Order: sequence, then structure tokens, then C-alpha cells
Amino acid sequence: MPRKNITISDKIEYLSILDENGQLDKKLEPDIPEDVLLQLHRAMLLGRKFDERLLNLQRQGRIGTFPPIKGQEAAQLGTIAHLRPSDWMVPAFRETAAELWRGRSLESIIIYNNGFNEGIDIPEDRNDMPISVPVGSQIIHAVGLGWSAKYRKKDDVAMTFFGDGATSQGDFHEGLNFAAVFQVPVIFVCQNNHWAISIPLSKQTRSKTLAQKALAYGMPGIQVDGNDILAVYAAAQEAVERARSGGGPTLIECVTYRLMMHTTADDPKRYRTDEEVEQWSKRDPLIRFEKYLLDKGLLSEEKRNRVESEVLDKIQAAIDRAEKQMEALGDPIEMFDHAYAEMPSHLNEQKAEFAHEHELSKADEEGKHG
Amino acid sequence: MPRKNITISDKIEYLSILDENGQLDKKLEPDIPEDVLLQLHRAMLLGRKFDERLLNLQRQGRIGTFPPIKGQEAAQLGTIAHLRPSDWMVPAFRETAAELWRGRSLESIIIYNNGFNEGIDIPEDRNDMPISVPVGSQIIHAVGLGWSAKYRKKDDVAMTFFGDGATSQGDFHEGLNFAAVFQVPVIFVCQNNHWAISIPLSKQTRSKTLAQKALAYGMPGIQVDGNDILAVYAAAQEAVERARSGGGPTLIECVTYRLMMHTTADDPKRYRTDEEVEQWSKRDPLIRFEKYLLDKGLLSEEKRNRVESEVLDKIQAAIDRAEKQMEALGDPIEMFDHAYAEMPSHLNEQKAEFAHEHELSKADEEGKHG
Amino acid sequence: MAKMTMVQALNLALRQEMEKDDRVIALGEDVGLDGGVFRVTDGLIDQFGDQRVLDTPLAESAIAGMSIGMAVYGLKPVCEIQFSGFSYQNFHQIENHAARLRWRSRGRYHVPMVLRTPYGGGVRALEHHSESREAYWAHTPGLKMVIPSGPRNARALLVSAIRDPDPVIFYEPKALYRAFREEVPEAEETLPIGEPQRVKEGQDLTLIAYGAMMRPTLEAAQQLKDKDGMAAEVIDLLTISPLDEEILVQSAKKTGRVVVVHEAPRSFGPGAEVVSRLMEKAFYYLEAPIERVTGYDIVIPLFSREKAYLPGTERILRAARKVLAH
Amino acid sequence: MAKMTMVQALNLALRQEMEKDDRVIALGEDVGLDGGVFRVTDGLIDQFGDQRVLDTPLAESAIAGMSIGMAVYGLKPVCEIQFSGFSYQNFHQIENHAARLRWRSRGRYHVPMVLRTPYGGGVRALEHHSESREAYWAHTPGLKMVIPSGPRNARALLVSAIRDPDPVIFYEPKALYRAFREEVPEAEETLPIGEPQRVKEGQDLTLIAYGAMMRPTLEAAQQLKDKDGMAAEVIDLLTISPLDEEILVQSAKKTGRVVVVHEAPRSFGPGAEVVSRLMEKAFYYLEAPIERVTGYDIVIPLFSREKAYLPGTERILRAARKVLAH
Ligand SMILES: Cc1ncc(C[n+]2csc(CCOP(=O)(O)OP(=O)(O)O)c2C)c(N)n1
Ligand SMILES: Cc1ncc(C[n+]2csc(CCOP(=O)(O)OP(=O)(O)O)c2C)c(N)n1
Ligand SMILES: [Mg+2]
Ligand SMILES: [Mg+2]
Repeated sequence: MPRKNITISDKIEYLSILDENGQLDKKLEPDIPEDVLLQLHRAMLLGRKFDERLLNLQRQGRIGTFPPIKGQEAAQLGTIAHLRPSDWMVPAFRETAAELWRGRSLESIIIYNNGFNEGIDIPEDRNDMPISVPVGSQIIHAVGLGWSAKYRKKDDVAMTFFGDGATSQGDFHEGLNFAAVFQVPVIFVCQNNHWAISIPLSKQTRSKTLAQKALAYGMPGIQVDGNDILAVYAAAQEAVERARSGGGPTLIECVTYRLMMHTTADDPKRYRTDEEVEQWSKRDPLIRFEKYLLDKGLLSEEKRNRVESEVLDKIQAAIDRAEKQMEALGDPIEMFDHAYAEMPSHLNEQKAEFAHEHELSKADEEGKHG
Repeated sequence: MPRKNITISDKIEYLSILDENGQLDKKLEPDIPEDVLLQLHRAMLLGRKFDERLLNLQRQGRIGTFPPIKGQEAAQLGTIAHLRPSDWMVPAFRETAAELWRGRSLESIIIYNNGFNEGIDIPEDRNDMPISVPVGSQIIHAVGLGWSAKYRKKDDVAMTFFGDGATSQGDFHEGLNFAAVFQVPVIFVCQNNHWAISIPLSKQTRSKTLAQKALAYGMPGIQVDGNDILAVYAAAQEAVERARSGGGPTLIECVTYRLMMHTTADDPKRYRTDEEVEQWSKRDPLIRFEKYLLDKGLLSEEKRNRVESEVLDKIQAAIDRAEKQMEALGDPIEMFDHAYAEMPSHLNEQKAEFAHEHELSKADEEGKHG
Repeated sequence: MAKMTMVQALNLALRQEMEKDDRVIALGEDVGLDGGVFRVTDGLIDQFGDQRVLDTPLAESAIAGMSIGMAVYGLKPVCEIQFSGFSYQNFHQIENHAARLRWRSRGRYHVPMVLRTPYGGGVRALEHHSESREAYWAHTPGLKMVIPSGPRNARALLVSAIRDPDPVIFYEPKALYRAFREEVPEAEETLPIGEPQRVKEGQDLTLIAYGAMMRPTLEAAQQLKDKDGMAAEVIDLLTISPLDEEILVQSAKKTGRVVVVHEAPRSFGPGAEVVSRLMEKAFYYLEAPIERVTGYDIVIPLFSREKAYLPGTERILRAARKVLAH
Repeated sequence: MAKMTMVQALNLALRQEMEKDDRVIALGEDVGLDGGVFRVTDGLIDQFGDQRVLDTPLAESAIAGMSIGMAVYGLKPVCEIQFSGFSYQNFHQIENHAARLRWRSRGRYHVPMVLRTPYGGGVRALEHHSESREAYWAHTPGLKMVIPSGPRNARALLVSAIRDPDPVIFYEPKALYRAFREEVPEAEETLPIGEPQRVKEGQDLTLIAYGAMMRPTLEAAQQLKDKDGMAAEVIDLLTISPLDEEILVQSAKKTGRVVVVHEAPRSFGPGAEVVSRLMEKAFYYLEAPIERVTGYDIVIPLFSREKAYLPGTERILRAARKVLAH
């Protein structure tokens, strides 16, 4: 039956600038200062190499479970590159490259992945949240942080990261709706890596894109090739400028792929084919970006190798520092720290009780071995 | 910057057939059997009159707080009219007209509003859920009910009702996403009555319509004039047929208005103008429908009055029965009923303890007054 | 000093703290124009405007989660959840984040937010509007759980809660919102969080309660004095968690006989912790088993029967006489 | 009989119930192709297909809420919440509806669903993957809260939970998933819900525990026998709620000395209810205050320190010797 069509002003667009064959769409090429391009490249390489190194540390039992990022470097760096120190980064748990860009130390990540609370270290001069494990829950915090920035007349923005799976959570919905209603300066970065552990995007939602979910909130949304750092950079630049200038929030869907396992505890062979992974390996954001830089004459084979070996040295040094530091860590009584601003009496008692127990058991131990 | 536009197949439409001046769009007029038209009219009148009567019972202190429905009769009846007994109605708390259509007794509603659990009575031959107070939470139940119907190869559908405010809840989002992913036979009926207690739609969401939220789930969505029972009926018919025939879920936004207070505990003067209410009174769904029936020659002044007095008698009789029944109700020990299929031992003890206490206090009472 | 209802006293606390400190932000469903469904925030939006008093969309998880973000970035949000029966919609935000961010960030951030919500029976309300589930929050490390029992301590505790550097769940006994008035000084007044109060001295037995249960408990104490010539010591917990048992222990050691009262379901309820603390620290002084007078382990019935569910003076009296009889 | 891990035993329970009854549906995140992140549902989708085993989108509230709808309409959903630390996302669905629909509909409907979820520490996991908050559910009227302690009772209890007409929260001690094997009969086996078990007879003292804490508790009992010549009676609660205290009371009356052990935080934890029941029913038989050996009232630390947080044999031993010393 014929009806009136409702025209929805916000439209959803797709942006790709540097395609998977490294073909550049000249008229869309953002002008990014050369030094920034090279910083981004170094950061991508660092993210990639650190990820690889963490994986073999984990396989050697030198760290615990962690979530690899391989393949998602462009989505993380093209977005985070626009933040100022005073801006807020509100991560999920798979943003290692972005965290490093923000100044988190390599060793802190190793220490954290070894089960030490000390591994959470937020650079003093950065307004960043610690990683958030409950999927989607951090999205709403970004709204409060952004609201506060606006209330305090600062032009800081908050950028929050989450995955395709997170878009199914109620907190995603409530957070984006609040953000649009209160017009807060928040950039919602969805790293659509096609998988939520074993659940493919097609089972996660029936909507054609994740970007179009922005229409439900009267919020601008855009889908970008998340393995094309130029497209990610351009889209994020626009969103960050909009937010900073009081234009409100934006949803950016970065279409990318998780090339590795969900975490080191996961076995992707159970649920996806090698073919699929190979297809996506061809779209590797790093190779593509390097081709661009080579074509631009900003990079050469040996310069690239120099950067790579610098990065590898940096990683090795960090591992050495981390393993050194960890020898000094782990006094269990510190688990009572940071519970409250002031320790309540019953906790003081429990802490004393623990200290006593701990002494006794150390004594027992020595008894046994002495 | 120029980009590729993403075309989203599902489009959002607006349907109106009988406008607020009673002007009929002939080519859209659904063909509804005359007896059904008259049943719908009687049901609208019953809903309207019962609402008015409940309000003065409440003002006389003869019942507790309740949520009036005045103005929303068309949205409720145009949708519910398509359900078969074996279909599921999954209400919120403001669907009195629809509940009565399904066969819930008038007295049960009075008894419920007097704080008696006995007031929940679901017609034996109906698959209906009891009212659900936590906003939005029932939406997901409809998905499970619909999934079960599909699994058991029945062509039953589930129809769930909720308000404009409910669309902000995470459960709305999770429910619609699940419904689309599992393609369950569920009709989501949003009664957009423009207010969530004191929060106007404009503060509830920034999206232009609520219907367009369906785009986030790849689900068909339609906005209808919720005070136009012909439009509601036509849209619901299409959605129910789609669901029954395996075509999956639909979101229907019925644009209507809450002409009365949120509940009898609420004072709308604190947050909205009389002008606004008057504007909407002009769009009264009952007057509009009656004009249509008069024009069609299906109704006459005196026939209408006859129906009205029949309805009033029916209501009075129900009130008398309810107040009679309530004299027999209220033995407090029945609060222990229906806790579990089998009463656990500690509850049996608590019940015995209560019975004992109760005896004693009755004794004390008599002591006092004797 | 003006005589105020608890609603007015809470409103005074909010107004004065908002005047003193522009980091204090009130937010929630209907807290603005409507002044809250119980009018606790009445008039605040007129005085402070819609950047200090936020009417939010209908989503509890977002209300709590947004408050967390505000609190982390230097504000002092006081969010209202319209009824405690709807605070489970945001339980994960509080447990996963509000209660943990100080710990997770190793002190870099903290969450000075207050979650206000009316709880408890006695106002002839609908389903989900009469629950008492303070134990859920009390069992959650990192939170503070406060419940006032009258206009004056409600005002003082709310001021303390707003100033507290850690997240405070503030349950307001809705049955007492307008039940009685008390003198509430215009001048600032606070009460320390984490300190139960001895509200009545006595040596024959100890009655421990909080919130709306204080009135039947005090009434029972009165009748014990009048009818039985027994002097009950009455303690108002005020803070459920962190629970400071010191004065409970002192009192139990003195009287040897204890009754604990709450309207929450009995099993795994707050009373069990009180019993356990006294078991641990006053066992050898107890003359009789501690009695729990509580709601039953069922959903609180709709209002026609709620009086039967809620502990009243008579039940408390009988329990007291029972422990005295030992 | 085959020797099985708890994971295999739970898988057996699911498979056999799904074979017997096509109303049994498994659903949750990654329960299909992946077989669950701990492999409890391994192979079920191959045997029963994707209409019996549903991989759902990532949304716990919908997983629980959809299960409620399925259960109301004649099915027996067994949903998995990947870790109990994420079950607060659906706390409102369970509290507001699963626990109440029988009551609300006055018996017209009931909710025969099982919510399975791994809980507890000991597997070097990330934050939110090691909590023990069974008390939240145990305090909620209308629910049953079950926690097995070994492959064989895990299988039998899960079968009973699936057949139970009321909603059952089934906490699986992930530390025991693969910790040891037990003979598990292929033939059907059930265990009544609501019945703690005496797993070791003794007359000198009573140790009460459940779930992953049974192993250090039994080890402590052994050492008490070997080193102190003391015979501990050991009770495994198995069902936390509804808590049937009968055999706890019998045992306490016999031994007069009791230690209760759990890894959940102490305050307002499950142990407090055990203490209270014994206070009410065995007070005059107690020779010493009941000791609680529990997790501390803090967030369980990341894995490098979790061993220090979790009660171990030594702590249990010391508490036992303390009550014996009285
Ligand atoms: C609320 C919640 N539920 C479940 C989990 C377990 N879990 C961890 S990551 C994950 C999948 C997340 O998928 P996505 O959002 O796409 O992010 P990705 O892992 O792909 O980066 C799940 C189910 C969790 N951490 N939080
Ligand atoms: C989860 C939850 N939060 C808050 C409330 C209190 N409350 C009852 S109705 C209502 C407004 C609902 O608005 P809407 O969804 O538009 O339905 P309407 O009342 O207009 O029919 C609110 C906030 C509730 N019942 N449930
Ligand atoms: Mg993903
Ligand atoms: Mg509304």
C-alpha cells in the first residue's frame, strides 16, 4: 500500500582513500604532515611487532592471556592520532597500539598481562581511562567525561573504542542515545573486526552496517575502510573537529579484521576458515600504508628496516625492564591498597589478619624447607 | 569531502488514513468487516469510560494508583485486534483497552489496582503475559516467546507494547537486535504518547522518529498516526501477517498522546501546558473514529448512546462484583503462595512463624477491643 | 531551625551542597522540571538551571555510567534512580566500575558519586516499588551503603555522602519521606559515614535496626519499658556498609541479648552480618540466641498485604520478650 | 563408568537431557560452534543443530530475558553467561522477572530456566573473571542457587536443575573445570536441589564449604586427622539457596565447633547466613564462636596475587585449630 516516505536527514557514507592494492584516490587524500605520517608508520610497526613479541612471551609462559591486535593498527592509530593530551581515551581491551601512542609504557602492558595491578599505569599527563573488560560498559563513561569537559568549558573531547560485538549491548544504545541528547563531544570508534570471539558479524546483527545504527540516535555515522589509515584519519579528523567545536558526537565504524585469535586462550580454527583470514591478510593495513609511503618517497626499504630494528630494540629493552621490575613486585598485602580513600576499620582488621596469616605461612614454609 | 553513499534498503514510512478532521484517504481505507468496526468502537468506548471511572474510584480512595490510557485507545485496539487467542500479548502497564479486548475482566483490574495479587488474572484461553512494570524489560520476553512459537512450529506471534521512553532502555535495543537476528514472529508496538512522565520526546531521543530505530536492526519499521485506528489497523495487519508467514519482526511506532496524568500520583501541570493537551484533544481517536462510522452509516447518535449506556452498566456491574469479591480477599498468609513449585523448608518455617504471629496479634487486637 | 519532612531535608542538603560547590550535579529521570517523583529535587532546576540539574532519558545504566564518567572527571554527580527496584538495571555499572575504578587505576581516579534511590514498603505502591535489597550493595567491595532514618540524619548523611570521595549508595526510606517532621538546622550539619548511633541507652537488651524500621523498633523499646519495665538499648546502623560493629559489640556485651530488625528478606540479608559480627566478637557475652525480625524470603506482596510482610512493633516486641525470656 | 573432568560431566548432563527432552535449549555467547569458551557445550551443536544450541549476539540481558520468554512458553532454556562477572548485566531480568513470574502470574506461568555461569578464582584470568558473588542470587526470593564441587555432583545437580520447575542459578567453579577427574556413570543420575551433603563424618568440629573451597577444606580435614588427631565433619552445601540448615544444625550440635569457608567476600556473604542459622538453632551447643574463612572485602586482585586472596588449606587449618582451642 502507498505511504508517505520519511526522509531521514543524516545519511550514512562509506569512505575509502587508499584501497587494498595501495591505489590512492588522489582527490580524497588528506594532507597529513610528513612527520606525522612517519610517526604513524613507526607506531603501526611498534604495535605490530610488540603484538608478535607478546604472543611468544605468552607461549613461553612468561605472560598470561592477552588479546592480540594484529590487523587493527590503522583503525586505532588513525583515530587516536587526533587526540590532545588533555582529551580522554576510553578504551576497551584491544587498543594496545592506541594506548602506546598515548604514552602508555610497553613494560606496563607486560606487567599487567602478568597479573600485576601495577601494570595499569596511565601516563601522568594523559586523561586516559584504564582498559575496560565488560564489553560495551565503558561507552557510557565517555559520555560522562565528555559532558564534564563541556560543563567545565574545556574543548576536550572523549574518544571511546569498542568492537562490533559491543554494539549489541544495551550500554552501547543507552550511551549513544545520551550522547546525542546531551550533544557531548564524544567520538565513538567501533572497530568492526568481524568477530566477537566465535560470533561473526552476520550473527551479531542484521543491519547492513554498524555505522547506520547512528540513525537511531540522530547522530552522524560513517563507515570507513579501517585498514586504510588515510580514510580512518580523515574521518576521525572531521569527527574530532565537530566534537571540539560543539557539534556533538559521531559514530565511526572502522571495517577491519582480527587476524589473530580473540585472546591467546582462543582457537579460531574452531569457527573460521584459513581462507577468510588469508583474504584479509591481503588487506593488511601496514603493508598498504608502507606502499603509500614508499610511493611518496617518504620511506625506503632500508629506512623501514632501520625503524623496524629500532622498534625491536625498544621492545627488547622494555621486556628486560619489565622482568626486572616484576622481581620487586607482588607483595600480596598490597591487594588491600586503593580499596577506599580511607581504609574502613573492618578492612584494617582483615589486612592485619592477613599479615598475621602471611607471616605464619612464611614461617611454615621455612619450617618445611629448613 | 565527497564519499560513497550507503543505500539502506529498509525505508521508514508514515501512514495516516483518517486524518484529525475525520477526512478519509479513500484509496488507503482498509476493508474491515462491519462487525469488527463496531466491536472496535465498543472496545474504544469501554476503554475510555472505564478509564474515567477508575479515575474517580481512585479519587474517592476506592482504588490505588493507576496509569490512565485516555487518548491511546486506537493505538492499542488497532494492533491487538489482529491477535488470535493463542498469540501472545506482552504488555507494559498502560494497555488497559488491549487487555480488555483480550478478555481480561474489568473487576480483575480494579482488584489489582487495590493491591491484591489476585487481580492478576490471565484469561485461561489466552497466552498473555501479566503487566510488566520495569520499563522496556518485557520487550525481550516477547522475543523468547516468539522464538518458542517458531521452534514449536506454531504460527503464533507475540505482540509487545511499550512507550516512547522505553526506547531509551538497553533492553529495547537488545530485544530488537535479537528479534532481527533470530527472525522471530514478534510485533513491537511503541505507543509514542510523547511523554515519559515529565520527559518529553525531544529530551528522550534526538532521532526524528522512533520508527527509524528499526534501521539499526535491519528490521522494517513504520510510523503511523496512532490516533487513527484505520492506519494502526492496516499497519498492524501487515506486520502480523509478515510475522505469521515467517517474515520476521516489525517495529510499529504509533504516534499518540497521553491526555491524562502519567499515573494518578502525577501532576502534569508541573511539566506541560494545557494548550498542548488541548491541541491533542482535538485529535481524539474516539471522536474521529465515530465520525467515520457515522459517515459510513454504521453508527447513529442514538445507537452510539445505547452502546455507551451498555458499557456504563457493564462497568458498574464490574465495580459491584469487584468490591464484593474483595471483601473475601486479603488473608495475608496467602502472600506465601506461588513462591516456588514446592515450598522450601525455611519458607515453610517462616510461614508457620507468620501464622503463629498472626494468631497472636489477632488475639491482642481482640484483647484491646474486647 | 525549621521543622522539615525528610523530603524537605534531603532537598535542603542538595540545595546547600549545590550552592557551595558547582561540581555537584543532580541527574536522573524526572529530577528537573518535575522535581523528582517524590519532589526531593523540587525547585533545584529553577535555582541552578538545566546544566546543574539534568533530566535524563529513561535508562538507568546510562544514568549510573554517565555519573561515573562525570565523577572521574572532577564532578560530584548525585544521580537519582527513581525506585531501588529499578537500580538492578545499572547494577553492572556500579559493580563493574563505580566500585572498582579507584582500585583499578591504583588511585589515579576515584568515583565520588552518590546514587540516591527510594527503597522499602509502606506507601501502597506498585510492584517493584517496595523492595529492600541493601544487601546487594553492602556485599559489594568498594561501595558505601547508607540509610537514614529521619529528616535530620538524612540531611546530614546526604551532605557527607556528597562529600565522600568514594561511591555511596544512598537508600531513602520512602515510607518516611513525609511520615514526620524534625527540626533541621539551616546551618551545615554532617554525620560521619560508617558510624552506627546509639539512639537509646539501656542495659536489658539491644535492638538493632535502621531506616524505616527505626520507628517500630523505638516504639517496641517504649512498650518494653512501659509494659515490661525493661530498658532496651537501641542502635541505628545508619551506614550498612562498611559496617562498624564496635558499638554493636559493646552493647551486646553489656546486654547479652540482641534483636536485629530489617524489612529486607531474612536469608542472606543484612541481619546475618550483624549476627556474625556479634558471634565473632561478643559470643561469650550472649545470654540468648540473637533474633532476626525481618521481611520474609518472598517477593513483598502487593500493597493490600504489605503490612503483614513488614516487621511491626508487635513482632519486634515478641522477639524481644523471647530473648529476654532466656 | 568413565573418568571425567567437570567440563565433560557438565557436557554429559546437557547432552543427555537434550536427547531426552527436545524442550531443552542451550543458548549463549559462543556456546555453538566454539562449544563455549570452556568447552562445556562442546559438540552439542553438531549433535542437535543450531535450533537447539543458539549462538547469541553479545548481550547478557537479552540472553536471560529471551530465556525467560522461552521458559514461559514451554521450553527449558539453559543459558550460559560466559563469566559470572558479566551476569550483573542481566541481574534486572532475573530479579524483576525470572524470580517473580510464578508469583506474579499466581502459578499460571513459571520459569524453568537454568542460568549457568563459571565463577571463582584460581585460573589466572583477567579482571571480572574470578568473582564469587553467589550471595546476590541467594538473597533473591524466587531463585535457587546451586554450586557443585566435583564432576559427579556437577553432572547430577545440572540434570536436577534442568528439570527443576523454577529458575536455577548454576555457578560452576571454573577452578575445578579440569582440576581432577571422577567416575561419572553414563546412566542417569540426579541430586536433590536444597540438600547439603555430609561428605565426611567426624565429631570434633564441623567444616562447612562448597564449590572450589571443598578441596582445601577436605585437605584441612585430612591434616587435622593426621597432625592433630581431630576428626572433622565436612559438609558440602551444594545448594546455597534455598539453604536447608538441618544437617548443619545436627552437626553443630554434635561438634559444637564450626568453621565456614567461602571465597566470596566476607561481609554480607553466604557464611553470615550459615552463622545466623546456627545461632538460631544450635546456639546452646556451640562451644566456640563460629569462624569464617573467606575472601576479603576487596576486589579480588589480578592473578599474581589471587592465591593470597583465596582461602587455602592453611587458613582453614588455623581457623579450625582456633575453634578447637576454645
Ligand atoms: C559484558 C561482557 N560479556 C562477555 C564478555 C566476554 N567477552 C570478552 S571479549 C568478547 C567479544 C567482544 O567482541 P567485540 O566487541 O567485537 O570486540 P573484539 O573482541 O572483537 O575486539 C566477549 C564475549 C565480556 N568481556 N563482557
Ligand atoms: C526500569 C524502570 N525505570 C523507571 C521506572 C519508573 N517509570 C514508570 S513509567 C515511566 C515512564 C515510562 O514512559 P514511556 O515508556 O513513554 O511509557 P508511558 O508511561 O508514556 O506509557 C517511568 C520512568 C520504571 N517503571 N522502570
Ligand atoms: Mg569484534
Ligand atoms: Mg510515553
